[in-house]
Amino acid sequence: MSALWSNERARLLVGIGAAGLLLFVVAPNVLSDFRLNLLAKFICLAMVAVGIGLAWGRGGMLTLGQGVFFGLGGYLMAMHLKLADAGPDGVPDFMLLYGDGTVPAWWEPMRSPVVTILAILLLPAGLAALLGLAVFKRRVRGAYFAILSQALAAAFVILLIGQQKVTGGTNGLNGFRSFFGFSLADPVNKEMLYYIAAGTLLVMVLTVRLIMRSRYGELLVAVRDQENRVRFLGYDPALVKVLAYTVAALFAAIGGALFAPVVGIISPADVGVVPSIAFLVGVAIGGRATLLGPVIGSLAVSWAETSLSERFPSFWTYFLGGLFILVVAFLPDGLATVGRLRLGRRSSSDEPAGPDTSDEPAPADDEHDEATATAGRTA
Amino acid sequence: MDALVSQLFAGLSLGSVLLLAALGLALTFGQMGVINMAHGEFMMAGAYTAFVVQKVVADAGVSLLVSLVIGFLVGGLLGLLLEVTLISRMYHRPLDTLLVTFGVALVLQQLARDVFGAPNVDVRAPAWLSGAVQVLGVGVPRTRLFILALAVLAVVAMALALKLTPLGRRIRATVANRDLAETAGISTRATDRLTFFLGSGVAGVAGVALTLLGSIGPTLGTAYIVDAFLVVVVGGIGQLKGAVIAAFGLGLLQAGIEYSSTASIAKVLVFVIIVAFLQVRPQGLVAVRTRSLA
Amino acid sequence: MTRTTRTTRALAVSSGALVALLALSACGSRTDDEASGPSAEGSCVETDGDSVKIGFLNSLSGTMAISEQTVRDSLDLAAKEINAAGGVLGKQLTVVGEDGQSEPTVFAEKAEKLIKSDCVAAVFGGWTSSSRKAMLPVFEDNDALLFYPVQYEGLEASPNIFYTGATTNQQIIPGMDYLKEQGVTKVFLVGSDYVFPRTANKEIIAYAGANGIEIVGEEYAPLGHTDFSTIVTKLKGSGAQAVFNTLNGDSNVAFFKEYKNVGLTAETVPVVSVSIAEEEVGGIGVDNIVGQLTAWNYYQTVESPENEKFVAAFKAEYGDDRVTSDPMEAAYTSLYLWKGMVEKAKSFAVADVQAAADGVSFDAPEGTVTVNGDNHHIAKTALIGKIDADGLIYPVWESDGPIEPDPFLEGYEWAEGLS
Amino acid sequence: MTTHPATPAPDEGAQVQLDPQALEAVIAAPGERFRHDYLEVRGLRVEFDGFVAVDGVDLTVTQGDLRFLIGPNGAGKTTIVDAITGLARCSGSVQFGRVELVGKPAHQIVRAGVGRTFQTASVFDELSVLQNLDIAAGSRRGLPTLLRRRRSVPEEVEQALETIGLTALADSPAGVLAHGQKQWLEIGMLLVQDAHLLLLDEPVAGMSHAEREQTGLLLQRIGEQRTVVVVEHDMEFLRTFASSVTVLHQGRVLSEGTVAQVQADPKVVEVYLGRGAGARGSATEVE
Repeated sequence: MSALWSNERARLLVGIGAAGLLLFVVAPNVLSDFRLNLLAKFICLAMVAVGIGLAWGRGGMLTLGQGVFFGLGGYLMAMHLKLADAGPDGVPDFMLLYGDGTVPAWWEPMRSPVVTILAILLLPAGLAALLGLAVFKRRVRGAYFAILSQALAAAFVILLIGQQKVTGGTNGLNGFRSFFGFSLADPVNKEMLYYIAAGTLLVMVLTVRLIMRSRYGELLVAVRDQENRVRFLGYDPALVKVLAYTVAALFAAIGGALFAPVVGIISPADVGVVPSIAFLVGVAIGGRATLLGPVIGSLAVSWAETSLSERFPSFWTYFLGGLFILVVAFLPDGLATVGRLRLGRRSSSDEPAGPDTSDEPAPADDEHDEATATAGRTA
Repeated sequence: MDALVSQLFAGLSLGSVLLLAALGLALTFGQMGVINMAHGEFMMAGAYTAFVVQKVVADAGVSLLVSLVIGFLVGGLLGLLLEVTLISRMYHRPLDTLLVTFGVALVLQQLARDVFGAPNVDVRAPAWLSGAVQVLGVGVPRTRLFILALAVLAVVAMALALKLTPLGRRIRATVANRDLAETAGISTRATDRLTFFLGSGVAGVAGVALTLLGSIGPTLGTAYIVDAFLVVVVGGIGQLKGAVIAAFGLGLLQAGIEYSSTASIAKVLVFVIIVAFLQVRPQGLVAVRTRSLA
Repeated sequence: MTRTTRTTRALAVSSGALVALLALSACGSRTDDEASGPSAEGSCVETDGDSVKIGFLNSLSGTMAISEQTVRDSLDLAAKEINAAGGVLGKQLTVVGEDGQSEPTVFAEKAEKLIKSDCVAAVFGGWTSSSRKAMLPVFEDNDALLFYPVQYEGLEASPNIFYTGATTNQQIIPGMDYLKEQGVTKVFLVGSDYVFPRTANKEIIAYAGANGIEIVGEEYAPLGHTDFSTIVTKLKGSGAQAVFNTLNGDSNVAFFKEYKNVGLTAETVPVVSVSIAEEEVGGIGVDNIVGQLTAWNYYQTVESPENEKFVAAFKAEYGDDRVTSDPMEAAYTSLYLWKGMVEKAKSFAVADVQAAADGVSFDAPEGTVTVNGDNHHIAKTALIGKIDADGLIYPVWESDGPIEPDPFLEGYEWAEGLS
Repeated sequence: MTTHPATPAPDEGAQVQLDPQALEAVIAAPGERFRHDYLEVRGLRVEFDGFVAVDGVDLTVTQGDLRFLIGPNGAGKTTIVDAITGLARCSGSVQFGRVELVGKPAHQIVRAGVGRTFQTASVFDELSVLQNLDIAAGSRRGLPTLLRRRRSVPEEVEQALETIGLTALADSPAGVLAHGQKQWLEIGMLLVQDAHLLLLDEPVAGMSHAEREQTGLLLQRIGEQRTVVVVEHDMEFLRTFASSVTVLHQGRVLSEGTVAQVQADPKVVEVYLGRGAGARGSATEVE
């Protein structure tokens, strides 16, 4: 036991060392400023993927609405950056152009960097916790949860676009000059932003590793595979799920918060239904339930999209769509698990748990209306 | 009064569009538990079918009627193809079908772009559908009435088919209890395929109908898919009745809020109301209480 | 042992973030440290050889590809023509094309790539306001040039952007002028819910207030909205004599079909649209929109030798069934304007081009256009057009000569306090 | 409808054995603890969309009793278990240890000492045997404990592993276990979960003869201290191990008593061998 433990620890240290070397030494030296900044953007997206890996891969919650939390984090950060650029008591440029030239009261707290960071860490996670409690307590799950989360993303975008005076509408928030006092035009600061993003991603991956290996991590998998069985062991599965969902939301929010200064814009186009699903693509291809699959998958897809789509826009869509279809259909554990020996039957999505009801009476053949005939077989 | 009546019609009309879009889903998602994100693209295929048919059949009226039939077949065959190649392997993984069919949707959209070009195309409405008729003192567009009628017809046809035909009985038996149906000599595989064919076919019909109202482009389906799923979820799984009530309910709600505020606010409010509603009734409007654990 | 392990690990994981933060404070430069201009390191544009690189950045995939592909086509045509005629300052143009994927962030990313990695002398492209807003800081920070070819909502003037499409006083206001001339006193506003329609309508309302026109309704539909029965019902009941339409994309199709179906026609209640050009007419269906009005600065039917040449060249290049439209023409013109600026400055350097820009003019297909050196927009003539049964748009009214660009509407009394 | 999936029974000579000695360690607690635990069901009624699955059932099972519920398909056996454990909505009264269970959420019913197994063995396939038991043992753990990894095997889990003879397979994924082993694992989970009322739904389905024997003995021993209700079709198993039997038919209690009393009841004979046998296709279940 102890040998295994130290062995595992050695592997962990080697892993951290290798990732650190790659992210902090190799990448900055090999890549140009432009490419490094691009990598920083991909890393921000990968943060969302890490959270999805936890919530979906380990927890079975297929969330099609992570864009909401990503967007909340991004917009909160962007609000601060806009206010900081405007100076004390200043009004952000777009409000002067499109609004009535005054800063709404709910923007004001974001003038403070401390409040902003707290808000980024607490608001989206808090919202996720509330939403999760409401939804999971009512045992809304599986497809219902997925569709609901998607509707949430759709509503969020319409709201953002419609409130142009305070959200910048379709243009979103952009044109940031500085990041907590550091000029964003300076390549050195952009590089530092990259380091922050890379460090944050590393911390997130390690956090997920801790979670996956904790008792809670085991419980989460149990809830994913047999939610009702867990309930009949005396746990409240809703609480188990809420925690993972909240962590995923937190990661997405942090990703969004760093995305805004790295890319220089956060707009509804980054947070809607389609980007929300796009977050899943890398996770699925990489391997949803593994530790590194989501990160590597997400980074790889982002990279491939940038380098392939400009040359073959049409081919790229077929390629990505095709790969996605094949992986999900025939390799549900993703490319990360290719070649790994699979033990036992794998039920990756949340099948109805618990008993099959074989002594339920067969419904009468045709007397009743459809009501009786259509029972059963729901997710 | 006029405003009330015309809004009532606007709501019913929107409801009938939602219903047409959701009806196929009520079958494939509701009865089979398959979350087909490519459903919208089957509608898109139906719409392009109308476009192609009109190239061949000059008369707009004839081509519309022909398109309804061919659109059904095109949608149905696409669905059948999808079922046989992918979905049949994934019945025990409903969430993965969602993702796979999303991938299929992406590919189909790109295919439409490459085949028909990115710009929208137009399908002419027949003369007998142009203009409005007076109903209760309000001008109602004939196209809207046509779609309302089509939606009602489709629902009635599907309900009757499920209830009266041997196929319908097989579908219901399979849905109710797969193993028992199997032992009773029903080929559940064939039944699955037929169900999927029917559901996707209805999507094709919906697509043809939509050419009367809006644009025909590669992304036509994406505008409807979220709403269509919400109709099925609100209506209650496996329930034609629920889907009908939900579609018209949501249509009236959207139109009502839109009239007194704006379309954007209406859309957001409707979403919020749906989320709140599902808090109260997670099983939807019309639910079958069973021991299943959904 | 357990304790120590955890501590070690915690240290290891947090060190990364810590190092990054420390490094940031150590060698980052504070904004207030120096007022240094961003282009400290200088541009990397190669002008020594016999060619010079320029960048075309348009969406070739995604929802905007429909429109932006046509702009790319006419840019390519202009580049080809210029090269055939000897290039710019004797140098052939090498085009680096990029796909903006209809996403603002991608536009920002690709713009940076074109400037920093490809070292292009100027970038041409962009369509949506959000793509332009996303690119603006990139061009300003790197002191590079963008030529933006689409009519937009105004209220912007960057030294690093040349706006070759119309600003509001060259399109929206002439549209209202026309309606006023026709004796219209009640106007209904319908638009997509985003920045252009909202800004345009704000200006229209101010204009209407000053010109005795009543705005009888103002409705916005979410982007991609496809059900217009409620909005059209409101419109019909409003007593409007004309409609000013700033709807975008697919929504136009649903709107006009609904419009026609409730029995409204161009004769009874005309619609002035500002986002429907020649290539959109086919998708909406000529039947549904014939006789309706548009406000632009160019139509394929403009009669001039320059336009005949442009249309002929375009059709020869891309096929007889293709049409030309305002944004395409503005893009085509933008490349020639840049050529004019460079040749006047005898330099490709950004500062030289900016300095030389004022007064550069070009006999464009739409008529003669002239660059305004103060706001980097161009003076152009406004044309109200009517959609004909052949799918083309024919001018029915034009402004008295080119209108000076006024993106902030400073020359209009009624517009005071708008921005 | 076939009730038993045709799962091959594990090899007869399998090394896996139940270990009654270890059981003693698990349930060594003084019998006092269970003294006042008895299940009292009154007027239980479950309705599915107009169909009455359970109609006014009364049931009393005391500590030390090993009660079997039998009846043809559709009699409502599993539904009763579902209702007691909060899975199916019901009306009436279910009390265990004088605590009313009806209306409580499932996880709280479990915390009141009620444990159950499912017809199709439902263990967490992807988790190891050890992890399965550890989760079962841990519903009262706080968040700080949950968020740490398991440093050692809890004592009751170790003993349960021995009891169900899976010590050697502790680190294998539960998914690879043979059918019978999964059933045992479920029973093990009930033990570590410290359930005072055990509701077992067809615990020996798919087991070999030897395994049934062992399981029966195990249940008998557990039943001495705790309240055990078994839903079972296997008549031979029932005859060997049941201390009392309740026969259900069409949602009602048809007969109740010892095995001999029930078998002699003409109503039971009628239901099982009369029209019921052919129509329901359950003749095989009666032997």
